[in-house]
Amino acid sequence: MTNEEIKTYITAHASEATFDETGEWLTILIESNHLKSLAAVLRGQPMQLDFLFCLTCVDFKTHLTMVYHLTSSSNRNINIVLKANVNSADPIIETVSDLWRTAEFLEREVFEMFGVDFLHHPDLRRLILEEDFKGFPLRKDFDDPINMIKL
Amino acid sequence: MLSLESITKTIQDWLLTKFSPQIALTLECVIVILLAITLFAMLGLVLVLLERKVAARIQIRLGPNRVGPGGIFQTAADTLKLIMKEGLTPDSADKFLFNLAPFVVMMVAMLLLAPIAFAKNFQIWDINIGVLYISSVSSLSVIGILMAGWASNNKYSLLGAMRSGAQIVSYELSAGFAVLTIVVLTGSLQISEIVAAQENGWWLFKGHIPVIIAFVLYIIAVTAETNRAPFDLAEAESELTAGFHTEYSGMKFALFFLAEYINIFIVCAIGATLFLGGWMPLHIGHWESFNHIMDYIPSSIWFMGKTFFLIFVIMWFRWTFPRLRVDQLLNLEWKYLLPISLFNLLLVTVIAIMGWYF
Amino acid sequence: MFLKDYISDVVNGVSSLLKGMRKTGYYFTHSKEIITEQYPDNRATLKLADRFKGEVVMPHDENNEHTCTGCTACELACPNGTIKIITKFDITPEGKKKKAIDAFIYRLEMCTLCNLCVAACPSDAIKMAPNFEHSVFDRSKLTKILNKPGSKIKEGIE
Amino acid sequence: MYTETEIIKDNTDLGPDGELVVNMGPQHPATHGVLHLVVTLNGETIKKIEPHLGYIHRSIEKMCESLTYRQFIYVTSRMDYLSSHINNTACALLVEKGMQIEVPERAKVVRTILNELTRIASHELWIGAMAMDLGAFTPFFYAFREREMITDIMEDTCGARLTMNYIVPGGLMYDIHPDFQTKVKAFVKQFKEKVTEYEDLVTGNVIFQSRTKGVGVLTAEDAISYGCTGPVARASGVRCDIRKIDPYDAYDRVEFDEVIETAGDSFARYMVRVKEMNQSIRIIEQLIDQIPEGDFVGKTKNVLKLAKGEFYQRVETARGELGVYIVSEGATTPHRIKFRSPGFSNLSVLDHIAKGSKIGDLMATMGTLDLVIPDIDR
Repeated sequence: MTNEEIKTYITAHASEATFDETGEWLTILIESNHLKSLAAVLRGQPMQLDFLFCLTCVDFKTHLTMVYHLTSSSNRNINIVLKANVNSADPIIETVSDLWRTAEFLEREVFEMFGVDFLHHPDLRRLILEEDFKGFPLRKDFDDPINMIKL
Repeated sequence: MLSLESITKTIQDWLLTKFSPQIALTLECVIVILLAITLFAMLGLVLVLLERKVAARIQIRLGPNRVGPGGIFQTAADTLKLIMKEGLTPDSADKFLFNLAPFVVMMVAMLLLAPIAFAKNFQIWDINIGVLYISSVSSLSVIGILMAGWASNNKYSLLGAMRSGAQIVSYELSAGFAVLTIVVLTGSLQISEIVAAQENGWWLFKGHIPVIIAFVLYIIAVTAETNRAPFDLAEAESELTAGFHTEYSGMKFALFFLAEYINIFIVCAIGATLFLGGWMPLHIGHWESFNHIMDYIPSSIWFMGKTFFLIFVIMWFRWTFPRLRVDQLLNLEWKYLLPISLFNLLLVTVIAIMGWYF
Repeated sequence: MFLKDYISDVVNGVSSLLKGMRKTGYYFTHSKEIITEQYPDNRATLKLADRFKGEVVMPHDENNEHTCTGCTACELACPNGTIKIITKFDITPEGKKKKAIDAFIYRLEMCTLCNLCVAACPSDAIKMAPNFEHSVFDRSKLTKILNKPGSKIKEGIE
Repeated sequence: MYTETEIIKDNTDLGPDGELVVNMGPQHPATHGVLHLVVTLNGETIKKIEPHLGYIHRSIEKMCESLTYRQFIYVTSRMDYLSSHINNTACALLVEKGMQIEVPERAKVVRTILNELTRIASHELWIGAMAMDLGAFTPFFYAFREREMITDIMEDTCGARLTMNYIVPGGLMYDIHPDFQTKVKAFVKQFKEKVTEYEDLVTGNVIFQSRTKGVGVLTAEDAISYGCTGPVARASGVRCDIRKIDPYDAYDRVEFDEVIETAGDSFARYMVRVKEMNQSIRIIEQLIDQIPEGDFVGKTKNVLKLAKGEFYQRVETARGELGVYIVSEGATTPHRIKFRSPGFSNLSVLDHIAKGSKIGDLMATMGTLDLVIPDIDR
């Protein structure tokens, strides 16, 4: 599948998706409330992007962006980056852990590091941080009182 | 020649000339107790050092080499350290049982010492049901371990104790059957008679293949019974941290540690007695001169040599094999060792009845 | 059939165990295979790799001169603030002011021995030394001043 | 936020259905570091495993946001410390890709050799630790004897034994040691002789086989769904070797096989790693005499700046696929950096494959997943 074919295929299923080809891989930008349906399309036939090899979040100060790196285990040359913006104040997005099981842990990590709330996540609890930890460490506005480099 | 036999005789005669028979008996008991305790302490020190040295050599290391020449005082130093350490008792433990358990384990090990013939006519108690006594008393050690595991109020300890219970109870069977083969061949339960029956050759050589099989089964079963690797499930370091003695420290831990090594010594001594002729020197058929030379080596050295050889074999096992899983351990016993030893016992009985052994 | 499998199971199992015992038995009887290095005893003969990154040192020549110009390239290159350079102004014989280092402060306890400072140094003033016995009783002793007292910069180094 | 089964404060507490809840770790002989597993047991049988992470979390991702593109590489050595060279390579490759830095051939070949040596060293350590988890103490020392030769080579060339920081954007920090080739050849020779010892002591051993065969079975579908990579996924028959899919450095010019097993159990994972060591030796043998002459580092600017955009680089570490994802705003430091660590995904599958097995099996499963805790926590 070439990028053009992928684009037409995705546009057919999710008309609001926009594309960005400046990077190494094809990047799809989608509204956060349409993310789940598009993810399901990508996961299913004929794309079969069954391997979510990276899930993370980026803080752009104005908003957070969820980034999903997808590939297919049968054809590792197809790599697609799926992005969805969520607002920083009240970040809510649908979970993808039912499509890719690995997302369960990765979303838990994003949940505690960025405070993104994943709807319908089976077990959304803190994985790394302590129970009483305040703040979201990987957000840009988080300032660690003990910073070895700044000391 | 100055042998252990003559020393004991001299002492006994001297005591009887000085005191009345009752007091002499009491004094003899005291001497024996003191000797037994000394032997225990010495064995503990020597065996732990031996184990560490054997492990080091197998693992291409040097082993203890700092305290004393070649590290021979290492275990003494360790013991000193353990004595000086505080013996902690966990808050939520059953304090009475917790403190009792190491002593139970230790006492069982001590009781087993009684019928062992260390040299010619050098035996604490030549009981006529010696073998039966050994197999019944040795199964008591599980009580101490279960006690320790339960009283610690620690989940790892409990798991370890449960494993140990299942293990010792099962392996007692095949150890018993292996011992029975010799009883069948000798026709006696008395240790001194079993040794005497091997004057013209050890049972291992006289008894054909069935006795060799019984010997192998015995070694496997007692390795399991003493909770040694590859059957060290009760303390399985990588699974249960330290198993039943997780909560023990200081001298109470040292007692468990000591008891483990004493138990190894005892089962190996019994193995040497039953299969390798105890204190009997190596005699080969009609090589009169060879047999004569062998007789010059004191019987106590023969006994100790055989025992330590078996101990070495058990240590060799430990540093070579991975640990079994708990269900595989029971599988091994119930599906392999037990049927084989039952069949083997039958075979030995046939051999004994037909008189096919040498 | 079952009996055959059973017996072959036992035989294979035992033979695999014996194989392992032969290997360990070989090492038990061959003491020349022992690889232990008795560290504090072999200190005299112990030779570390010449590139070993143990700590940052500043080599001084026989005239107590070093080549550090105090350009702070190493301070900038250091990822965790290990190096701090305090500069002063020397008066050269011609009466000009010249920048020189007053103290090259190196905090070993924060150093990750990444070699970035050495790579960044334009005048090869610092290098990594193969010293590894760094334990001291007081943490403050790990903060070192690398330029020796009274040392000065070598002629011709800008 | 925690439910009551998670952290059992009083040792006498039981789970909701009266199960035994055991805190395995953070100090436990078999978790190799500070992994904390809350294991719910029914007798000896495992009902549930919950990992609790963070005991060694240093927030490397946050730290890297304030480090320049030259500096951030040294931190990654401390992630998966057993494949620090490979981690460094990943970061260097990403910076090179982002700035279009030409890497000299010599550097590429040396990097490949060092990466493969690192892989062997990592697998050697793993084989020893894994045998130790299963109760065999001796293979550990035999494995370390060979590993010691590799660390000696590393010490000679890179100046460090574990956290090398030898690979920089553009090539290498300094040239290889003059003895490098002879020492590597000596290692290859000794390794080939001694690798049979593992066969005798571990692979062929009936106890080891019965402990690992059919234990912790991971199907190919689950391996993909859980994002497993590296030997864990390859043991389930998933082709995922980045060295084949997306060759970097000199991997496109060497011949080697991607080791695939299909059983998916602990023994298959073990076999994959043992065979992988032999493949690494094959790669080293092909390259060791072919190190081209020339520069060891390419021309780079003094201050490295990545263009605005996003960059992703993946490499195959000893544990699986390591991804480095950088969002750059055009400054000298990354805006956001994410390390996709193989251990994290491999750990997430533990509950799934160890459920229903015995405690002893957990050690085999955990051992063959080859978890390095700093890699999981980062």
